[in-house]
Amino acid sequence: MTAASPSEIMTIVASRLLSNGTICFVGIGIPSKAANLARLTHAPDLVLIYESGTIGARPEVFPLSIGDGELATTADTVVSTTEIFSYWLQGGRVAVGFLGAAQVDRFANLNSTVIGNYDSPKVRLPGAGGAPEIAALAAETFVIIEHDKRKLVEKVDFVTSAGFLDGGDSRQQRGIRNSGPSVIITDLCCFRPHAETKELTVTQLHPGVTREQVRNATGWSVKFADEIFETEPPTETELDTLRDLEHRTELAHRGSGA
Amino acid sequence: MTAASPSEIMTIVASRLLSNGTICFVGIGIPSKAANLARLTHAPDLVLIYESGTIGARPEVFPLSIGDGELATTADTVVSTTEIFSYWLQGGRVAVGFLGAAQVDRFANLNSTVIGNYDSPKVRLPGAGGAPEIAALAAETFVIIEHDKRKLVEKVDFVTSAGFLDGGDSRQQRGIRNSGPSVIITDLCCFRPHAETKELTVTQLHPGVTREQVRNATGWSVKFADEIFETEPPTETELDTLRDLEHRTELAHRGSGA
Amino acid sequence: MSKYSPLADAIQTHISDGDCVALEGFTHLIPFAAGHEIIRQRIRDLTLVRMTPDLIYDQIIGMGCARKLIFSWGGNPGVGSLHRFRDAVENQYPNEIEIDERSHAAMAASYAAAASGLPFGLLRGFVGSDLLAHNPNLKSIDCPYTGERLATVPAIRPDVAIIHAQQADRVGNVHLWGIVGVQKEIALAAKRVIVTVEEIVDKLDAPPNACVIPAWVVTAISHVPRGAKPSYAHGYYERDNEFYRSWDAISRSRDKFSAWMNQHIMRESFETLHGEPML
Amino acid sequence: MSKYSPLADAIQTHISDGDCVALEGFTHLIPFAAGHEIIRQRIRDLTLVRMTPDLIYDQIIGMGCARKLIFSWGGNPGVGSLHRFRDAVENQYPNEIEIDERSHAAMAASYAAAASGLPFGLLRGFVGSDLLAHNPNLKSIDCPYTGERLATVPAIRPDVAIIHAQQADRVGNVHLWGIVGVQKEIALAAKRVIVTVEEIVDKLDAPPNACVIPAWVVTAISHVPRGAKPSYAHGYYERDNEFYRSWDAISRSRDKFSAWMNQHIMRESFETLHGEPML
Repeated sequence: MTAASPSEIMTIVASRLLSNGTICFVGIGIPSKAANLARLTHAPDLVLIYESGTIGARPEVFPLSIGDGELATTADTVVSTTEIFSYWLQGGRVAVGFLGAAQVDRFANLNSTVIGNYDSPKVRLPGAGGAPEIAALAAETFVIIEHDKRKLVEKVDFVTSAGFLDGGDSRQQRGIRNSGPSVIITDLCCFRPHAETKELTVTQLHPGVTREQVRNATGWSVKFADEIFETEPPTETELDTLRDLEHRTELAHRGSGA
Repeated sequence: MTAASPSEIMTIVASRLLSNGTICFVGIGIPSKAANLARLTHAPDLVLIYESGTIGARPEVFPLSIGDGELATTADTVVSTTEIFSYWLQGGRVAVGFLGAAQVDRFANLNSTVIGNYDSPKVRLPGAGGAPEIAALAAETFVIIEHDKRKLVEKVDFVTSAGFLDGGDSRQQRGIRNSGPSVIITDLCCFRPHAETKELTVTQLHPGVTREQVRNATGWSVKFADEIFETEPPTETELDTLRDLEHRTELAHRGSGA
Repeated sequence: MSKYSPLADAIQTHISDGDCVALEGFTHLIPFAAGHEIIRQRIRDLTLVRMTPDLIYDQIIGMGCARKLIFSWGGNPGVGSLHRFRDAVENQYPNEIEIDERSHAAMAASYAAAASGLPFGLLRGFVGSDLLAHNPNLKSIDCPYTGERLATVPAIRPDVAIIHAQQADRVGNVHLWGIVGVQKEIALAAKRVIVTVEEIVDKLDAPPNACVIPAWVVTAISHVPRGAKPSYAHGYYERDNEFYRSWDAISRSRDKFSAWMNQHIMRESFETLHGEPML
Repeated sequence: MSKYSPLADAIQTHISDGDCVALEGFTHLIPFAAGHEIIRQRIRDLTLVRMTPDLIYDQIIGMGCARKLIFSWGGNPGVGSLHRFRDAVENQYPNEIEIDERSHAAMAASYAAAASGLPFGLLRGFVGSDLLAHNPNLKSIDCPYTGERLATVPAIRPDVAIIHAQQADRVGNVHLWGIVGVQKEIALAAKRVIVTVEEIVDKLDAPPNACVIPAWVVTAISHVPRGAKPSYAHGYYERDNEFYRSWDAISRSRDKFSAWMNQHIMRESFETLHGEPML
């Protein structure tokens, strides 16, 4: 078996953070990959909720879209999109919101709206989707993002979903009641918010990754926690399961276009 | 065939007011009888909505309760009670709200809450149920009530559901947007609100009923319209269909307790 | 991780004196067996919540378990009054009962608000009704867009919701169908949820958009066949309309009511009356 | 009383230049065929509404039919950007497009409010988000009970909603299942409703609590098998993920997009591309 790629490590590390039985509201893409990997390894009773209304989905392959038929077929129940946001997310049923973004900043604010100015953007991104409310209403959120200077920035161009805003207690001051982002997982490391300043601080490095690498790939003058953990390397089971899933997904999505 | 009883005439007259294709929100009891009679005679495409969430119910027997299984089994669809009030009634989908009450007054206000004082009532009645919103949100309402001095009163002890309040434009002044009660059907006659004062005025007498009878059975000094129509006697079809229904209902409800 | 337990245990563990409890069911699937267990356990000072309090609430109130009722229509459907409820309101017998009275639309909005994690529900409600003057909980706000005045009701978040359903699987995922009323809403509005079910199945064969309540929302579940009798369970048994009619005479007199309750609910089991025994 | 008509007639009769139109579908049952008909009829100045504008909105925008978009997520799911949408926002090509941007929860609340006859929806939404500063439609109110500040969104009441469903009966009662998104809400929110369906059946065999839209809510209905291609219809055909992927390259260049649209939508029929012809 070839060694795990940085992207595979990121997915595997993220999956480990989801404990069995957790109710998890999953964004599409890598969050969905990580959540399903967790479900197929150490957390068989992880409950996956997608904003398309599928509760308890158990897809056999990664969905390409958040509303793939695979999600509905394998779910315990499928409710309207209205209901998923009102009764389930806003109703306080979700323990972990699992999000991606185009940019994350030093205080864990997320941008998925525009690069540049809102009224005349350099790049118009898809937009908020469910993220602002997932970020504000799940008990806590995990964020997963590729480690890149243009993605991990000092200040996001647009706060789509509030992290710790300007740091300190500014999130609480604005009336947001949940605890917010508890971890940012990248392909190099994990950040966690500093207990008081809420600045994202490196707490964990993936195997073989140096502080220098992290510094060079981060858009702010990055701080490291006093104690840094080294990520356990992927187990064979984790890597096998992930690659199997990727392979099945590849075949399934290639086939369905006929 | 024996002649129609006053109560049968009341039901039949009420049924005639429902034209085919109308979307009708039906209260239990005589409103439900009248609506189903209409459906089985001249208005086969009458759409019956019950507050239990059944849309397009076509019961073979009169339901005893508003949530009888018969309603669900024969309906086009069954939605939650939350949805029936929000999307269907409040959403403006209902043309006719069909209500009963314990008391109706001179300005068509309905009482189904208490006889006497609210805080120490002589008789505690079941209460509002869906009536206040049916009365305010169906495009118009029909009210059916037995003609009795204690039921047709000068002023209701408690306004459960607003009719024309103090008459004139007081209903509009309070911000109620629909047109309100358009007819009160009793076992003696029909009242309609006067165009300006909104006082309930007799516009129609059932076969053989005298003005004197109406005066004696009404709790206020009752006015008669310039032109009074005489109710067409029940046709054989109407009476047959109604009695058939009553008979089937009797058998069905006796049977189900086994 | 089984959440199954005998009904008596579920009631004893999760309901205490003074709790706010909703046994919901819109004519259909009314959790009678659970209500009887509350009475047998002589739980006291309950705040009872329900859109359509009917016979089971008449019994709970008549047996002196309730101190307050939040409701919108309290009657014996198609028959008439609830005499024990009336006796409590009109004569404070067996005890005074406080009431918080709303309309159906307002109750539904209160439940939906709680299920949605909102402090209040918004509706076009009870304009011109005297309910407004008698219930300080009914308020209004101005629309920030049109300036229209709209009605508001506070969310209702009971300590315990009890519902009866047709089926559950072995994990405790619950499936109900037919007239589903506000059961999903009350289950999601409450802090704890007790479910009784007609049947336990290996696998719920629920249609994709059915009314399913996932096991992880349920606090405790009990297998109680005929647990909704004398109301009905769509697909299992019909409504016992005769019993509803006979209740009028039973409940009209205090003595007759007491005797009936002692015989059928307190001493013997209700099931002698309504068919096969509960498990 | 049949409401059935050919799709082209339904679009021509019920949609005019300048209308506010919502073609809804959360990945599933997206009414592509109806969108293509809008393009072929060169309807202009539309206000487009949708939670998840995807390829069909990219096409409508790219062909110059839209002047405004109310939305919450505009992308090619699992693939990336909508290049025609981006070109309109970033470069005003083929024309300037005004945007009213909300979150999913806010859009859903806007639809539900309109379906419920309310002027606004209430939610715990977008606190701390810059969306608030850029969209004057997003406001807030104080809870009359707790004093908490809550978010509000104005109701969205489109002139026309278009949805695709699996089945309808001959009268026009519509049944959809699987991921039903906000289709019932938008159908009830809009002034007029156009439905396209996969199949006409003699009798809907819908479960009791299924997502059914009664015929009397529907303005016009058209039988359009494969009318959701390249999205999918649960139980009929799968999502054409390959097409979604290939759209990225087609839509990236203005010329390539124009050529493709002319060939597949304007001149030939889309169905040559996606299988059996429409009826």
